Amino acid sequence: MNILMAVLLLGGLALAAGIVLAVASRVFHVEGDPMMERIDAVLPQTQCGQCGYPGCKPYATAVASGEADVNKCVPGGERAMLAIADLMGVPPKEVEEEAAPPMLAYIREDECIGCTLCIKACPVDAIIGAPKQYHTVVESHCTGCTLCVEPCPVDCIDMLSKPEVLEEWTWSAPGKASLVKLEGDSDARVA
Amino acid sequence: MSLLISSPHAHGGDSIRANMLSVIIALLPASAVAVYLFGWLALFLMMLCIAGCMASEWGCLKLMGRPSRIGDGSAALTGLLLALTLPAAVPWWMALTGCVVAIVLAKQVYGGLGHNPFNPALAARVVLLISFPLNMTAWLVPMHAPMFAASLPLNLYDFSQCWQLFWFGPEALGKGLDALTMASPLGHVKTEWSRGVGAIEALRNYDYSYLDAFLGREAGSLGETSALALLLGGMYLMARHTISWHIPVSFIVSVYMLATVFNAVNPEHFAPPLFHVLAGGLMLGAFYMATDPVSSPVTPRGQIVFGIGCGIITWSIRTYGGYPEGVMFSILLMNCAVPLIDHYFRPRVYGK
Amino acid sequence: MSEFALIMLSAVLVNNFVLTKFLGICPFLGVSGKLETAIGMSLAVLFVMTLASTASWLVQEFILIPFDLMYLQTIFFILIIAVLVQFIEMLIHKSSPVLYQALGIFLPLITTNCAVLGVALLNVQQEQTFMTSALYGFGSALGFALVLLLFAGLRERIDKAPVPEAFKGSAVSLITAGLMSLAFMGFSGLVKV
Amino acid sequence: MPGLLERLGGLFGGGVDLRSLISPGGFPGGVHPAQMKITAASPIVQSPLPPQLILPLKQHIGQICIPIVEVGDHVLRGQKVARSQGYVSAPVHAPTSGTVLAIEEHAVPHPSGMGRQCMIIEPDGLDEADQSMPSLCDYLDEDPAIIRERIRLSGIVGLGGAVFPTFIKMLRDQRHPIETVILNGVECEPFLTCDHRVMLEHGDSVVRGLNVIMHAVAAKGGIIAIEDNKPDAVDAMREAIARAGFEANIEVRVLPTRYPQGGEKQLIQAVTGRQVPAGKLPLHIGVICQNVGTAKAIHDAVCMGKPLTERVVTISGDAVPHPANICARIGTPMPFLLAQCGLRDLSGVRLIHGGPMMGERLPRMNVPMVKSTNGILAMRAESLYSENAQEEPCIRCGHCVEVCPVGLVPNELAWHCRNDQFDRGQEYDLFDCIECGCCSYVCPSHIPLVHYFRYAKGQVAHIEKERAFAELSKARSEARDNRLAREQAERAARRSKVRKSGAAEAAADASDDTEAGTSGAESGEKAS
Repeated sequence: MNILMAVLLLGGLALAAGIVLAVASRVFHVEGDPMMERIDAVLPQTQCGQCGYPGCKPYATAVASGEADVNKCVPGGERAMLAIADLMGVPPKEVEEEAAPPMLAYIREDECIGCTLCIKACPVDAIIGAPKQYHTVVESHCTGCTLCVEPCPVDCIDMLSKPEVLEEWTWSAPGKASLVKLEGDSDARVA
Repeated sequence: MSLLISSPHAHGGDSIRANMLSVIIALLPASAVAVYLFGWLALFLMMLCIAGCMASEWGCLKLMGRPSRIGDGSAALTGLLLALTLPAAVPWWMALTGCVVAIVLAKQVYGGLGHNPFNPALAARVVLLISFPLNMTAWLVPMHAPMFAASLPLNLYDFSQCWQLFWFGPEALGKGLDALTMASPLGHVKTEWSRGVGAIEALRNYDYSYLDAFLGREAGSLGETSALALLLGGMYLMARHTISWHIPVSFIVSVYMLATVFNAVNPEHFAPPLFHVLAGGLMLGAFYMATDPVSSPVTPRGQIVFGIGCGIITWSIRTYGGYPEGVMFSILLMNCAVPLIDHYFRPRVYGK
Repeated sequence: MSEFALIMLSAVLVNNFVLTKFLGICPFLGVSGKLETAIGMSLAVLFVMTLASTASWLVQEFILIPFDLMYLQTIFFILIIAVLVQFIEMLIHKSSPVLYQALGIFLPLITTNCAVLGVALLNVQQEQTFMTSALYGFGSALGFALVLLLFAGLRERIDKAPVPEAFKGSAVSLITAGLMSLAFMGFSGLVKV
Repeated sequence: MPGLLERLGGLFGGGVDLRSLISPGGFPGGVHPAQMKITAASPIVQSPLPPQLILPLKQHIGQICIPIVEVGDHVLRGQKVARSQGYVSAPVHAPTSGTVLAIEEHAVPHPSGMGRQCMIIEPDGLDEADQSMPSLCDYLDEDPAIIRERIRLSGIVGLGGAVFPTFIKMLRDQRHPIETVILNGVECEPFLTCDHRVMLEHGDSVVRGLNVIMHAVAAKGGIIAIEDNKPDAVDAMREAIARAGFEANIEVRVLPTRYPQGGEKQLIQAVTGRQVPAGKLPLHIGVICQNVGTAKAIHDAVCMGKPLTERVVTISGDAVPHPANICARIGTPMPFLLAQCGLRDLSGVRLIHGGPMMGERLPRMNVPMVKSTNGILAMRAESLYSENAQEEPCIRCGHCVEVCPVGLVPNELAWHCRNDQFDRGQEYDLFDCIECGCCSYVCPSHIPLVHYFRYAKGQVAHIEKERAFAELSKARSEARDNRLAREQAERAARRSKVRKSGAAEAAADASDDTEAGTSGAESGEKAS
């Protein structure tokens, strides 16, 4: 009798709780998962495919669903990895590949045959030109993803490192060696 | 290739070493009083603690393969401070344990100088107090204590007696620890309080005198007894700008204010404010422990909050708590809050 | 009135759940990495513990005692707490996505948090009234929150410090908690309840 | 008395002076570095013309200028050789008559040691002036707009070191009438004495220049702020004001010496007692601030028709045998100036562009002096603090908090910057830092705090830029995806139509390639 009472009470309470939770889950239902968007926002959007996915958004989707690791974005480097790991709430993982210094694609125009293959390959429409015309890269749009190099049948696309300019120079962290060469020790006697 | 170097290219010449050194110098008067009161024992204890802390520091850094920082004087300072907070009659191994705890557990584990959240000397003292409550509350009768003027149980200026006591304990002298010790004013008040005797009455039957407390002729830890010596050193530190006035002043003033208010409400029951200010480790704590730069807030407003917090906790523990003295606990407790204080009490930014 | 104040003071400082009863250590270590998360967790715990102590008191008084089911105390309390936590999780998810994000996995973890169950059981043990049990739950949660916030502040600093390799992470955190616990011993005897 | 106090302060604690306790007025914080004004009594000497002048095409904050003369052209002194581009800009003038040898990249005074477009001019030694700009002696009768335009055309920028184009600061805004023009004769940097000497030797020009500014912005009052370590300058300025008869509305304000009192916002607080609200400009509280050197340049431009082609430079430092104040043409190579002061062998010497507190160490020696050059310090490598300092752990002494004139918590801020927590850094008001260097100056642990702040500021800017570029790339990528999808849909629709009508499918296939190519190009052009 006592056992029956206990089972009934516990069962009853559990049932009531279950109903309350079921109703609550209906009332407080939340739409969608903003995680993919948030991950996409921290990716560098080079669309380079070095992560093994065809672009930044597919990679973001894969990470958000837990399919992909957080450390696959090569151009994003450590900063992107940390940001994604933070968003996903998982421990950071070392980025395996070192990001290359920022590059720009450059088409040697006199060699270009105007095949438009590179134009089709460019994920951000940074190459302009018409069939049988020279193509050229819009520098300010090029992400340096190198996707245009492979399709070129005459190998006239070079990846050049981005020129350093004074305006974009920033201080490196204290104690880190920089490329600044100091005069005054070796080549003295200027005047 | 060269290192990129930013301005400024000039420097005021301050250094960690100079800071530590000035605190050690500021502690000289209190150390001298300690030797005056506790003779050779004080000297043994201070030397042991300084050596112990420096050795621990050296060992830790060696073990971790980090460059030695013995020269900056921070370990020596921790040792001296620890010694000054210990009762004169602690066994040598206890003091040494304190040194190891202070340097290893409270400092090097956190990454060494600059990273310890708690004052190492106080952390060590609280570990000792909780591990060895008996020894840590046995106050040796000091030389020149007025009430024992006629019959001192032990001549602390006698080298061989002190040597025996220090290394082999009171048993070596054929005496029990009880025979050599007396109650500190705070301890006495607490005991009487628990028996239902008011503070004024307790002080009366203790033969308490403000002048003795100010000069330091009373029982207590090595360096905490003389408010005068500690004040002198504190003034020196403030004049040298090693510490700012914010923490000591807000600490002492808040204790004083609280005591004044409660003493005014019930003078028989609550101890008078001046007693609180002169008693126990308040001066030592306020000028040398709470101001430990590493474990105290950096902003002036934060320092005031910190000092007031210390004051309130100190008074509360002294008055209501299970322990007779609360300075140590209050500083450690406020040390916990330092990151939050620093975060929430920043100076006003120009134009904001 | 002063009885209530003493209960609060005792629960917050003297008999602090984390530092003197050593309950709720898991979230104490787990959610203290960042101050922001710690604040969120504190709020959640404050909410859950107060509700849990009152709910469990009600269950105790109106189900367990009348039907003489004291031996099912633990399982009943766990049920109640689990439902509460689930409910609150949904509520937060709907109302404050930011807080939801901040709490992450730790909100469901409160379910198995011994502090919450502890406060329910201690209430029964101490034979509190409805009001005092609510107050005790709130006070304990406040104590938890206080210590969690202090600890989170310290951890933010310690996590970036050059801690020796062997002590990195939970080792140094536990040492810090230990030292904090020693400091909190200063409050012992402050309130005799 | 001040000297005694300083020595006393130095005795008591590194760098923190007792005087800040005595005179709590003015701005918060600050330090009292050793003055080292060894050239204070050296009269300004005129530098001879160097064999070559190197004229950077950007010597101001803003857009780089576009050269308007060609290689081989002959130019006259004061002739505009590069026009400004964009609003925030200042044109460049030929410092002397001669031939344009080249327009090429050349090292400029910059901490990076990098180069920038410069015009190299070989002087012909005649120093013929371009007389095309008339003087506006009766400037009080001129419309303020004309005066502003003259100042713009004369290439005048803030000569205190900020090099912000001066005419922009003098724009009149009806909502914010300017009440006071503050002339900054503080010169709080150690070593530097060029403003001091200008006030002593060109006092009349300075006062007249201030009057021009007051007229241009319709300000009623002018204040010349001078620190009390330059009593002779105070006297000189008072006399000049009396000579010009401006006693009624121009006054000299003597301020207790403290670094960084010469900072614009600090000076405004020291003089007016008010702070410029965050995100606002001094003009919003009815004040503008100009350097005394700028005032002189304005006087020369307006009253004498001379564009900015020369300025006074302090050459000092422990490696310089004969420190001096030299008036030199802009573009004069620094080694040429140093040689005049007896320093020819530059081995083991470090050049600092500006004063020791805020000046930049120059990795290159053969760089020209520019409009912002108020001093060139040649220091022995071993005596340069910043090169020999060893960073030690922060002991949280809080001295940096006390001396920060902005009210930051430098130690915490540097900690976040060091750990690359830039959002935390911004939460700790990283961008309010004026890089005055007080924190580094007093730090007992020798932490290069300013360096950390600069690093973090650069990183934040870099990250912002990358984010903006990523946004753009994302938009372009999405546009492309949409276009491809649309084209595919269209093609599919057409195909089915073609199939229905029974026409040949080959035609559609053949046109695929060309279509994609041209449309890609089109959209690319549209977007660019």
